[in-house]
Amino acid sequence: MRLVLPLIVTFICGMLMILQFFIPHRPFSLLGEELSDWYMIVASAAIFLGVVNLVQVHLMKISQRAKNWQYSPVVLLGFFVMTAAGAVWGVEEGRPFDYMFQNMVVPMGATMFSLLAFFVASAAFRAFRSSNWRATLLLLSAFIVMLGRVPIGDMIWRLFPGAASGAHPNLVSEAAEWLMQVPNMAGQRAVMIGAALGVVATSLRMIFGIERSYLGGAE
Amino acid sequence: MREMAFLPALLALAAAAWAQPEQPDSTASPAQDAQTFESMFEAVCVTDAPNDDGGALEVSWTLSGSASPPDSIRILATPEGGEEFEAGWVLPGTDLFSLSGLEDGVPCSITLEAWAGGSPVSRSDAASATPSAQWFHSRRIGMFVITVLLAAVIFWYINRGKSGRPLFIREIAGLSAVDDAVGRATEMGRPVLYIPGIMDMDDIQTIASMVILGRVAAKTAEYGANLLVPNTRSVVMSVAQEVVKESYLQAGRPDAYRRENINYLTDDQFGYAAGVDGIMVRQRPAAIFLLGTFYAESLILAETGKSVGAIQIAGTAMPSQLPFFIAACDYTLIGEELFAASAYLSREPKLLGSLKGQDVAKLVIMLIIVIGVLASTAGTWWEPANRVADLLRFLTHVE
Amino acid sequence: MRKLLEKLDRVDRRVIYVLMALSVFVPLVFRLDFPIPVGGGPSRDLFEYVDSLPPGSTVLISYDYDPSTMPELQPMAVALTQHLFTNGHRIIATALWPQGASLSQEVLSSVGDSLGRTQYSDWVNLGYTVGAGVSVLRMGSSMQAVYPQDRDGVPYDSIPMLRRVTVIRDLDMIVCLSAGDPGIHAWVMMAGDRYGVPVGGGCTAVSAPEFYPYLGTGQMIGLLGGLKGAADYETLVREGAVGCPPGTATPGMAAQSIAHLVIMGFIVLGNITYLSVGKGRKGASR
Amino acid sequence: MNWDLVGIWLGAVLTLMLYSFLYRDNPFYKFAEHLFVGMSAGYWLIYTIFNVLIPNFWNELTGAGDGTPDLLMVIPGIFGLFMLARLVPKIAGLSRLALSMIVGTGAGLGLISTLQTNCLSQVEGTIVPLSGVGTAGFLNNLILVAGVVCGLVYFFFSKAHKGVVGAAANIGITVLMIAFGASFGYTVMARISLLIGQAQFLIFDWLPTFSIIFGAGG
Repeated sequence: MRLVLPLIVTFICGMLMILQFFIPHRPFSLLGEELSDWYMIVASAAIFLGVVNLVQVHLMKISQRAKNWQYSPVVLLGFFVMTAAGAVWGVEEGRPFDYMFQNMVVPMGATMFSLLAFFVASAAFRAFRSSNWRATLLLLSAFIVMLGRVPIGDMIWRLFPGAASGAHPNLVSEAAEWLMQVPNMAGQRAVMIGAALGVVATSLRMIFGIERSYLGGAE
Repeated sequence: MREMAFLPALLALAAAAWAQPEQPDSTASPAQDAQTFESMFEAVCVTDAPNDDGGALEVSWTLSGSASPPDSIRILATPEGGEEFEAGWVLPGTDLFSLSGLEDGVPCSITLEAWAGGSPVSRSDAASATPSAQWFHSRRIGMFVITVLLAAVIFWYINRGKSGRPLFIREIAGLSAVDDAVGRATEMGRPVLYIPGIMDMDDIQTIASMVILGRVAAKTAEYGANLLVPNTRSVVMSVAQEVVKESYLQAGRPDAYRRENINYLTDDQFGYAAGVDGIMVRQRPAAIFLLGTFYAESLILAETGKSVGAIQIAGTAMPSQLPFFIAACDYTLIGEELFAASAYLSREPKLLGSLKGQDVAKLVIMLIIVIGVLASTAGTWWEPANRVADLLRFLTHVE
Repeated sequence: MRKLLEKLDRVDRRVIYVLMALSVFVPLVFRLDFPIPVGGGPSRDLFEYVDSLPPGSTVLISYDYDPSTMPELQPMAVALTQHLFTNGHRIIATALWPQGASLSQEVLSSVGDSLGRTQYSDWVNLGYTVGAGVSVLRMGSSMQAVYPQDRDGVPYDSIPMLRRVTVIRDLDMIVCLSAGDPGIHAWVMMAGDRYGVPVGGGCTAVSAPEFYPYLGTGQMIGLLGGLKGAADYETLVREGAVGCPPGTATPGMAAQSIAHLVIMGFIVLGNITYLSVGKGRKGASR
Repeated sequence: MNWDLVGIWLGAVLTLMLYSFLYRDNPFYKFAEHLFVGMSAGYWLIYTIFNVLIPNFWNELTGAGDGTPDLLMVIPGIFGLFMLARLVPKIAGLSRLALSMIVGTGAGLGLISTLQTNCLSQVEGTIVPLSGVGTAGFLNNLILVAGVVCGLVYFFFSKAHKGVVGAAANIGITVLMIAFGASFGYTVMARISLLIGQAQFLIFDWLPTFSIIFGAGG
């Protein structure tokens, strides 16, 4: 019994969002817009759950002296300092909250993001072991596109005899552009269309209550 | 915010001043200038705004080429039984103006006034129409037909699945590896790490990931492996806790469920990546699942997972991240395979039926493409074939 | 020779990391430079469309990224803003990512001051709105509903340049600088497809392939892909208008080219060692 | 106290602490990681309150924004409380209502926008003539159409990839691999430019400050 009401709410919200796309008439378009505002607010309200969990988990880690518990105070300190600064002095530029964000959180984010340059290199070295012909194809098209996207690619091509004067002086970048325009588009489209059908099927199963494990009530 | 208070006052002043020159200069007598700008407006037509929720009209007009273009055009509206009001100002360049906030069913007549040098110089004859709300969006019929068709196919096969007829499903390498991945983790006494992607519960890939988490949790409960699920969204954390608790209940191991292993890290994409990397190098999981929506952090997680020697099963419908998962993970579910996972792992008749329905839907899409291509190819020398291609393009075109 | 290949095959990840770090830091420290040929393609399409805008157009630039993707997207914002201001257009800045609001403020005030453009008459910063595609959808029916006030709290309807922009269709063009979601998908789906406003975009090189299909179907009129797209646009803008300060994307391209070649070297090396040493050993299945 | 200088040093030290992860897990990385998790969680909490809950919910409800209290806002308010009911074990069941609202709205909006933009527009764009577009056009369109159709065949689940279906699926996965290779190649550049961004910060912003601090004496 405890699942019927939530499933009804899912059905109503799902059908409303679908119908408001096809029916512009007054109740639907208005309700469609209101619902899309409300769901944002509810999803945002949930952040309190997250931060409470974060604090609980780290307090527990400290009390139980779990492995690496010495770093839990750093999490709690960072969290409360940021939250207090934001609540007391506001979020405008130049205030402590924004200062700490610009000078600590932003550089750390950029650094984690830039780790990818290292990981892409190690992935390129190890992973593309052409253990089968498809991986070789992936590797080849990656190689051509990489060469084509940088000035050096065409420079190398022009070193070949007669290449510079031939019909295609920039053969490498043109090949890269062709790989992006045709095969890449075909592949992306196949994945997008396939995934879209997967989304349609999954959405319908959720809206009509066929898939309900997300409510924790496996039937 | 307090010191910003004076700004609106300053601006209100500027706005009022800005509006000032627009006021008609009553002393100028419009009569004698009128003839030089005779009927500047041609083909003035007013229609009810299509496909809207009512109360709106669309006015379109063309300026006759001969007269010199006016400075601006003023639109006046007089609803039946109401008095005239100024609906808006447009520059001569625009030739379409939509007017809203009117009453449905009440005819309203529109006249256009051309202004030059701060005074009205020409006035069009009135055209009128009645605003009304449409019950159906005329330009989305094609999509409506296809949506109903796809839904019908999927539900039909779900019911057929329920009737117990066995449905074949091809082998998906990544999913059949789930068992031995969890088994390996249990033998080595190392945890299983499940990463549900970084988007919220409104994202369908995250919903699909939660369903798969349920199946994986059932296995870790059965094998007795330790399951870690770090989250970057609070709603996803609560759903994950519910789903895992239910799976442990179903497997008869409610005692093994540890709520603190399904925790929230941070909403920040790279804060989350840093936190999960820390979990990987310290807890050294033997099996890692990366299923859901991923962005740039995909390779940060997959490469670190590789460095701790874990079996990695990834899956996403994000085309930009698939190459990285293919490069760094042992198995990768590509696009739709992520959505097929719940049916594949549970083998429930309803879900297998829905999968069959997706296949038939793909067949429908492929037929539309093939017929469309053949028709438009034939169309280049045999005209009627083009109409078939245009019909298919209309069906798939959505405003 | 075989011994060397075997050692290479088991090379430690950290050696690769050190080589990568050197290949980026060295060119920067010694300030190496390469010429940038701007061929046809999405970068030039965007430039030509912006160039062909009728005088006095109003363009909306949406800053849908955060500081971690600034190296690629901020130079695009600067070059675009220079181009629009020198052609006498008006700019409305919005942001579907929270930090986008302060990033847009930086660009608009610095470029605006250098070219003598003033706030509220030539540009306005409407700041951040939650709701991604849904907010864009709402702008279709009323911009003011989504932005009751601009970033500094000034009410929407008291801003002179916004007098004629009530709905999204009143805009002449939208350029979305996107680092992911919400971003170009939302603007194409909700503004381009639904309301027919021409949508151009700039994105990180990683998400560029995702948007190529939109270029194919005409749902997008141009796209700047990654640092190369930014360098392309910078070069094109500087060709057109004299006196534009040099951008930051171009010097970065030199370091990019070298690091790029080092990675390609890894791919080739990785496979040579694998083929010669690991003939017997079956590689990881796909 | 020159706050800009302190700011640059804070950023640079934390950057180096995180980069130490490339060598191996160490106390510096652990410190920076935990600090990053805590501070960014605090940042997003404050930002969500100031940028979502206050302007879109509280101002609307109490009419502080444009003066007209919108009582309809009580509904999301109630659902928000349902979500927070998870904190109280006794009434945690109420949170299912909030969950179902989020999932329902997301599923409905997801279905429509994905079907429109990721499926139908792409199908419409694939209906292209094979003749009358020149040999290059013919070849490109043929590869495009064949790639999309065979790619879809690869995603068939209810048929074994054998015989004709197997051949088409093989062509499909091949096109997919070329596409993934192309986007990998295209993406590698982006990753490097991020490292360039951080390198420029360390070289051009941080290193010069050494002369200010240590060079001041000389």
